[in-house]
Formats: sequence, structure tokens, C-alpha cells
Amino acid sequence: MTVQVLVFWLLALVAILGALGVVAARNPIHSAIGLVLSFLNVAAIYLIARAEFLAVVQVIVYAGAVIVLVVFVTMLVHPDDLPEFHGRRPLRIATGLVLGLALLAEVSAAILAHGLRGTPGPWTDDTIAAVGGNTRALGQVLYSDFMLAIQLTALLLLAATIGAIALARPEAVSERLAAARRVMTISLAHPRGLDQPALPAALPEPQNGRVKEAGGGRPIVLARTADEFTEQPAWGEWRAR
Amino acid sequence: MIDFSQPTPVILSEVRQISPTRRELVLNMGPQHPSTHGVLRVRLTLEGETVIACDPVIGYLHRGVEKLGESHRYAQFVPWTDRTDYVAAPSNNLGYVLAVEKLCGIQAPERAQYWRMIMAELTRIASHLVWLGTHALDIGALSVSLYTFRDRELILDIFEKFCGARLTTNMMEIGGFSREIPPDLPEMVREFCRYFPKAIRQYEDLLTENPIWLARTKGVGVIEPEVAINYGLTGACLRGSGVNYDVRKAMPYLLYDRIDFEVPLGTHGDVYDRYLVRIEEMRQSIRIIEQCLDQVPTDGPLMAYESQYVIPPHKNVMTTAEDMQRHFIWVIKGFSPPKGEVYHAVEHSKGELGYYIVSDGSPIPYRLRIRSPDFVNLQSLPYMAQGAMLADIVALIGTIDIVLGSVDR
Amino acid sequence: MEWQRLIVSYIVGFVLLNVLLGLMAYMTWFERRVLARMQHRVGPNRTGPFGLLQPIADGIKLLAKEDIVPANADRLVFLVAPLLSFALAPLGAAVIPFGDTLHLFGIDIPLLVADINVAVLYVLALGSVGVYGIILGGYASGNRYSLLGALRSTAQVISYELVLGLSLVGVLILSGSLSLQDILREQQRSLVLGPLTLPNWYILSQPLAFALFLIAAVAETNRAPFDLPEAETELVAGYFTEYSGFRFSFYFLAEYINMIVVSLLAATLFLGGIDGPIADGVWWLAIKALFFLFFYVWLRATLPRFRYDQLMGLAWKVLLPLALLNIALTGLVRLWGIGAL
Amino acid sequence: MTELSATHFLLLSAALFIIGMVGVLTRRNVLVIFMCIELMLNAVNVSLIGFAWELHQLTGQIFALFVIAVAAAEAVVGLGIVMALTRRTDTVDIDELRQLRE
Repeated sequence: MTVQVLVFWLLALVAILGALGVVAARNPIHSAIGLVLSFLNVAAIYLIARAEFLAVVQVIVYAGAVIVLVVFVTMLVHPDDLPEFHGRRPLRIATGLVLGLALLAEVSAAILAHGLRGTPGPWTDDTIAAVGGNTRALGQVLYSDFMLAIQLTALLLLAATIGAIALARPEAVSERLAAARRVMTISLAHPRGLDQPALPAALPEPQNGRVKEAGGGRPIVLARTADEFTEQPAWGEWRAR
Repeated sequence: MIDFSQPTPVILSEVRQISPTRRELVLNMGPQHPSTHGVLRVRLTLEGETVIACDPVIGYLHRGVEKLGESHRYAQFVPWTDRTDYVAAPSNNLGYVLAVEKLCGIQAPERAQYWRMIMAELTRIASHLVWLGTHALDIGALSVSLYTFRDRELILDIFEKFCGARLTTNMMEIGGFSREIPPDLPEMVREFCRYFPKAIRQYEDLLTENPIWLARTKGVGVIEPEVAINYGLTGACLRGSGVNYDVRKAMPYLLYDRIDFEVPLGTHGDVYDRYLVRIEEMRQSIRIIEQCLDQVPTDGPLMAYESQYVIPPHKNVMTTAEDMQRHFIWVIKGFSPPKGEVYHAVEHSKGELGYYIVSDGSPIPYRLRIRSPDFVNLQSLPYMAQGAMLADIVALIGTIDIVLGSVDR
Repeated sequence: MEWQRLIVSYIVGFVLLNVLLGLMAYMTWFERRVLARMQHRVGPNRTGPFGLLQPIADGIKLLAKEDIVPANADRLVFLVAPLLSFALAPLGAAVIPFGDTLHLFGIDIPLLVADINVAVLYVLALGSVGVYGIILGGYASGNRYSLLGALRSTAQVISYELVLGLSLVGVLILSGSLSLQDILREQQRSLVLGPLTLPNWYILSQPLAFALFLIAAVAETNRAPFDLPEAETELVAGYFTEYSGFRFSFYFLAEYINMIVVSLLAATLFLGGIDGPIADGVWWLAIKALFFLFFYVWLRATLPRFRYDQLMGLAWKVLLPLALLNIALTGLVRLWGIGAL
Repeated sequence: MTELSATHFLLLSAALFIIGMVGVLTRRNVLVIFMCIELMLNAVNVSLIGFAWELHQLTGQIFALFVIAVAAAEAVVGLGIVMALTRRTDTVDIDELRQLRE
């Protein structure tokens, strides 16, 4: 058994343990941690298979973006809503386990019984090194043979983004928020509570005082006497001067 | 028709419902929280980062100051006023002594009145500096607070020179000042007035045109003028909304009617306007102080005399029998103002600070009530907070300029 | 031969890690001193000459403090999260070249830990995994401030990671490689502009990308004015509100190591790294990185904090389109340069 | 089995895929089911990479790249649906989310 195989099985073991953690953990956050563990180990396995670019993409996209999003959503969901806190369904779990084990046995037998058959391609370690590394080689193949596919993928991602924005956009304001804005806190003359006429857009120059540009594009009024701007406040957009 | 025989039903709006729905998060800000300016507690109901309801819970610093006033003799209560709004102690003293003087029908000599004005305006600047520093710190501008506290030290040095104390000054006395003005104090104040406009420019360089500051303050926490009036707001909170009400102009006390100054009014009623208004108020305070220094007589009495309500000067106590007896009575028994009630308000740095005193003719007030401006101003927080972001809450608490000692009393 | 190379890189990595940890400790001292001078204060000056022993004193204090686990906490996650943050932070420095190959005892010692051909992506990947320390710590604390801090941080890091990655694409197009060594080699050539001969530093050909990188890097490291996840005036201490003792210090140190690594990266990607007018070497890298670190402190002393929605708006509505524009422009120029247009 | 070959990758892939599948079958939480689906997609990638490595082809890696892209798109839309659902129904229990079927 070579070191390579040993390392592979070590990484695979942790990946499988992580995956088991996803399924077994009660708390979705713990599931997510298991998933990240699994993904990171799979990324390391990609490194063994000389797929450096994919390994990094795996970490950035899966571990860095997708699972972070999942954790984000999980934290937004109220903990009382997590169904597994209220009980599991033993019959279903038993059925799932039996089916899973049977399938695993079958598939493993099939894999072990039949070797891999196929025609080897041109991309040996030497040819990849000659092009200038895994990333360059990938790029050359990707942007020649798979040009249409990559354009379509870009389109798919765009569509998904738009779809997600449409789905996740909150209703303009929630009911309670609308109520909070509608509610009259203390006074009946509350302008947000009653439909009051709009305040005047422009005001006369102060009779006794001056207007000062105070900064940030804001005028402030400097009143010299107490009889102005009491009934009619110095309020609203200052008229264009 | 309201039936006054029945207790008024308290309608708790649905905003105040205690159990939040599942999408909401209840966040207790305070009483131990870095930006609630002491021990304010704010119970926030959040949806995401948007505030749906905001309940300020006060009383964590309640010491029963008003009740203490009803068990202290009139002159003994002055130090207690220091401890309400402890960043603007001389103004609190001023409000109280003016109310007592009004009750007794006495007036401080002209020179003392000028010096009271100087000290009140210095207090206003000091208080605004604390406000500016903490407000900027809340919004994340770290350095401004250290600059403002650096300059506040100069004012506290003046206080120290004048009365020996820096924070709880116990400066004003009923009838004027019993201590003589130190000879180099006027020059000290003038020096400060020369220096301070530069300092204001420094703060403004850091904040006024700063895009992040503008983004954080413009359009945030808008109070419409009607709302401001209805909530009974005073001070910069009211004037930021464009309503012209400044006690110094509307009901001039001391000698403010002799001074030429302007009252800044905001035009949009948001956090930024209140910031601009307070910055301008500091400039106007410097103007007032300079005029006072020009007009104040260089000598003359600082304490009203020949009155049963005022403690006699130390020199007379030592030399004349009548004054010694008066002093003895004043100290042992206190003075008894006439029966009646009185309300006197001053323009405190935070708004209208009023003292309402009911006298039953005994040396102890029958009832003493402090209308502290920030207690009233704080009530506008839920109004401003509805629909705001969580981060705005600290800006809103900051913009009201509260000192919990004064809110809770 | 393979083993020898491995051992050499291990030794280089070990030295680098220790230097980084020491630097990080003195970064806190540097920040406090500079910040103090900017604020008319003195800063730490009591512990040792110029307060130079202050970081050590702080370290001892933090290590000696009680390690409190709140009753509500998700215990295991709570304990592991800061270690995750701390362990991932210095890994980024592994791909930064600190100089040319050193010949010592007949062995070639490359002054970088690992020359991976996807180095730039590797750094980005580390950044994206580094969020887990924050998000899990915030979640596991069982505190609402922590949770909000974690949520903010997640949204922020995802958004700015995007800007950070896209701002680098221009540089990658020009250099044609993902390896930092290749990028550095490209920058060591000189750029002849008529009478002027300039170093081919990418700050000159990619000023927009540099600006975007700088902004995104500040946000990525959760520093002012983008320090919302730990905004002390709003969220007490954000995701590490409940942490104490050395677990707290792990978060704290991770932030400073991230700052140093990002500064080194910025210096390498845009300012020619070890390249200098005279005597190329690690000192030039240090000077450039120090400039960035000073810039960080300067920002913190000057600017107020953004609000959450403004921060996200900035990333998605301003920086992202600018980054895309930069990529399109650079791509066009490149195509024109190789005669494809 | 002494030399690393595609068989190793295939075995790992099968194990991960079936664990994911069992998870989808047994769990009730939409988010966990979602994670299990990601696990299954990832398992497919492992076998693709294994083939690519064994046969000196890059096509496998490129397929894996596309799978990752599609998985990202799927994640975005899926989580968008979860958010929209929880907003309307206050639950992430798949058994209670029957209105999606109708």
C-alpha cells in the first residue's frame, strides 16, 4: 500500500464521517459543519488527483459560498421551527437505512467486480506541465471544446440569480412593520397617523435672521427673535436660491 | 366626553405586544451596553435588522432626587441638582437657584448675572462636547470623542479655577456667588473663546462633509415639527425640526435680552440637522460669552445682600452682630420663602430645564419637581426608531442627547 | 529530493509562522501607538521602553483569564470556532514570496513556503473558509448580539469576497497566471512609457483594481469603517461578545494576522512585492506592507462606521459593477495588445 | 488495491452518494435535505474527477466544474425557495410543506 493510498483513505474516511454527521446531526448547523468537513476533505482528494483548480473551486464555491448560505438561512429560521426537535420518524429512518445499505452493497460489488474501461486521453502529467499547469490546460479545453456549454452555464447562473432575488425579496413591509408605522403613538396630530396636508415646500426668508449653509448641502436658519418660525416651522426643502 | 371619574384605560398598541412572532427577534439593549449612555435599557423588536418596536425602559439610575428635594432645606438642594445632569452641572444649579430666587422675589446683582451667563454658556459647550464625542463614537468615529474631551478639559479647568470642582461644581448659590471671581479668570475664558472656534472647525473637518457621516445621519430619525411639539420636545431636538423655541429668547432670564445671538433652526428634522444645530449653538455660545465678558462690570457685588433669603458675606459675619445672627439662622434653620408655587425654566444644553417648587412657607419645599429636558426628549425615541435599522438606534439615542442621571433623577 | 524540499518548506513555514505571530503581537502595539498619536494621546508607554512589552503583558493577561463557556452555548462549536479562525488566518502567508531563492549549505531554499499554481485562488479560498470561525462562534454563543454579528459578518464577507476576487481578475489577465511568483516576476520587468521608465507594478496599470482591492480587503478583515460584525457601539462585541480569555484573544489575533496577510498580499499583487528601486529584498515588502497597515489604522482613526444596508449597497451597487467594468476594460486592452482585435 | 486507481474514487463516491440519499429519505428538515442533495452532487464530482485522473482526460474535470456551477445555481434558488416558504408558513418541515405539491 503506497503512501498515496493511505492518504487517500484517511481523507476519504474523514469525508465519509463528515457526511454521516450531516445525516445524523439533529442540529442543522452541526449538519453544515459535517458537510464542510466532508467537502474540504474531498477537495484534498482532488489535489491527489491533480485537479488543483477544481480543489480550490470546490473550497471557494461549496465550502465558502453554498454552505455559508445554508448556515445563513439556518440561522435566520427560528429554532422552534426545526422539526427534528419535535421527534423523528423511526420507521422511515429504518427503511432509509436498509435501502441505503442494500444499495451500497450492490454498487460496491459492481465497482469492485468491474474495472475501469475506457480509452486514455492525452492529458498526462507531462502534457499538462508542458501547457503550464492544470489551470491553463483546463482553460484551453474549456474555452475551445466547451464554449457553448460555458456560455449556457453563465446564462443559467444569471437566471438563478434573478430567480433567487425574485423569490427572496421580502414583501414590501411586513404586516407588523406596516402596523408599527401606522400606529399612533401618543398624539392625534401625528402626521403619520392622520392624513395631514403636506408641509409647504418653500418658506419665506426669515424676517429677522439669516440662512446659513451649514454643510452637507443643508441650510440652517439662524433666528434672531422668538416670534418667527413658531407657528410655521422652518421646515421642508428650502426654496431654490 | 372623557369620564374623569373612571381610570383612563391604557391602550397598549399592538407594537408593544410582549411575545414576538417567529420572524422577530427581541434584543435587549442595555442597561449594560456600551452605547446607551449610562443605564438606559431599550427593548427592541427586530425583523432582520429593521426595528419594529422600541421600548425605552428607564429608572435604573433613579435616586429619588425630587423626593430628596422635599426633605432638604432650599440651599441644601443645590448640590443635588449637580447630580441630575452630571455633564452640565452649573446649568442645573442655575435653573434651581433662579426658581428659588423667583419664589423669594430676589435678584442677583448684575455682575453675578453676567457670570452666571458665562458659566451657563461654558456648560452648554462642555455638554455639547460630551454629546458630540459620544454621538460620533456611537456612529463609529473614534477620534472625535478624544478631541472633544481634550477641549472639554479647558472648560473644566475654568470651572476648577472658579469653584474648585470640575464635574459636580455646586457653583451657583441662591442670590449670586459667594466667592469672588479669580482675577485671571476673565483672561482664561477669553483665551478659551479665542481657541475654541478652531476646535469646532477641527470637528467639522472630520464629520460635516464626511460621506459616511452624511449617510449615517441624513434622513435618519426624522421628527416632523408637529410631532416634536406634540411630544413636548425642547432644545436641539425641537429646533432641529425647525421650531423656534429657545427659552433664552422666548422668556429671557438673566440678561440674555441684552445679548445679540441667534438661534439655529434645522430644516429637515433629522439626526444631521440636530448635529448642525448643536454645532452652531456652540458657536453662538462663544459669541454670548464674548459679549458677556465685554459687558460685565469689573467690580461690584456678586451676591444679593440685605435679604433674609441670602447667606450674608463672610466678612460681615465676622464683623457685625446682625449678620452673624442672620448667618446662624440661615445655616441652622434655613430660610423660609413665602407661600406659593413657582416654575422657572432655563435653556439647558439639552432643552428646557424647569424647576417647579411649591412652598408652604417652611424651610423645606412642599413639592419639588424637575422637568428635565432629556426625560421628555427620550420619549420621541420609539417614534424615531420605528422602521429604522438596528445601527440607527445608537445614532438616535445619541441624537437625543440623554444623560441618564437627568432622565431617571 | 522530494523529502528534502518538503523539509525545507516546512522549516521556512515554521520560521514564517513564528515571525508572523511576533509581528501580529507588535501590530497591536503599532496600532495603539499610531491611533494614540492621531488622537492626541500617548498610547501604551509604561510597559518597557515605549511600551514595547505591552503586547507580552496583554498576552499573559489574556492567557491567564478564565475561559468562560455560557450556559446557552453550543459547547463543542463554541470551543472550536475561535481555533478555526486563528488556524486559518496565517495560512495565506504561505504563498507570498519573500525573496529570491537562497543558496545555503548547498541547498536551494526558496523563500516561500509553497509555490502553488493557483495561489491567488488559494488565498481567496482561505478567506471564504475563514468566515466559519466567525459564523460558528456567533451562532454557538447563544447570544443575540453574537447571532446578529455573525449574520452581518456572513453577508459582508460573502459580498466583499466577490469584489475582492473580481478586482484581482484584471491583474490575472495581465500576468496570465494564478501563481504569485509569476505575478511578481511580471512586475519586476520595467514599463517604458516614452521617456519614463517605471516599474511594471500593477498599481500603475490597474489603479481601479487596486482601489477596489483595498476597500474589499478592509471589509474582508472586518476593520473600520466596515467593522460592523463587531461594532462595539451596536452589538457590544458582535460575534465574540461571549468569548473571554484566550479564546477571545484567538479572534483578536486572527484579525490582526489577517490584516498583515492582506497587506502582504496587496504589496505583492499591486506594488511589486520584494521589488524596489535598489537592493530588492524582503525589506521592500515589509515597507510596503507597513504602509498598508498604517493605512488601516488611519482609516480607523478617521472614519465613522457604515450602516449594514449601506455596506451591502456599496458592495453590490458600486464596487461590483466597477470591478466588472475593470475586467471588461482590461480584457479589451489585453486582446488589443496581443493583436486579437 | 495497492495502487491508487479510479476504483477508490468510485467507492468513495458511492459511499457519499448513498449517505446523501439516505439523508434525503429520512430527514424532515428542508435545509438538511438540501445539504444532503449537495452531498450527492459532490459524490458525483468525486467519481468524475477519479475517471479524469485515471484516463488522463480533462473532460471529467470540466464536467465537475459544470456540476459545481449548477449546484451553486441550485443552492441559490433552493435557499430562495426555503426563505420564501418559511416566510409564508413558518416551518421548514418537509412533511408540512404539502402545498408545494398542489
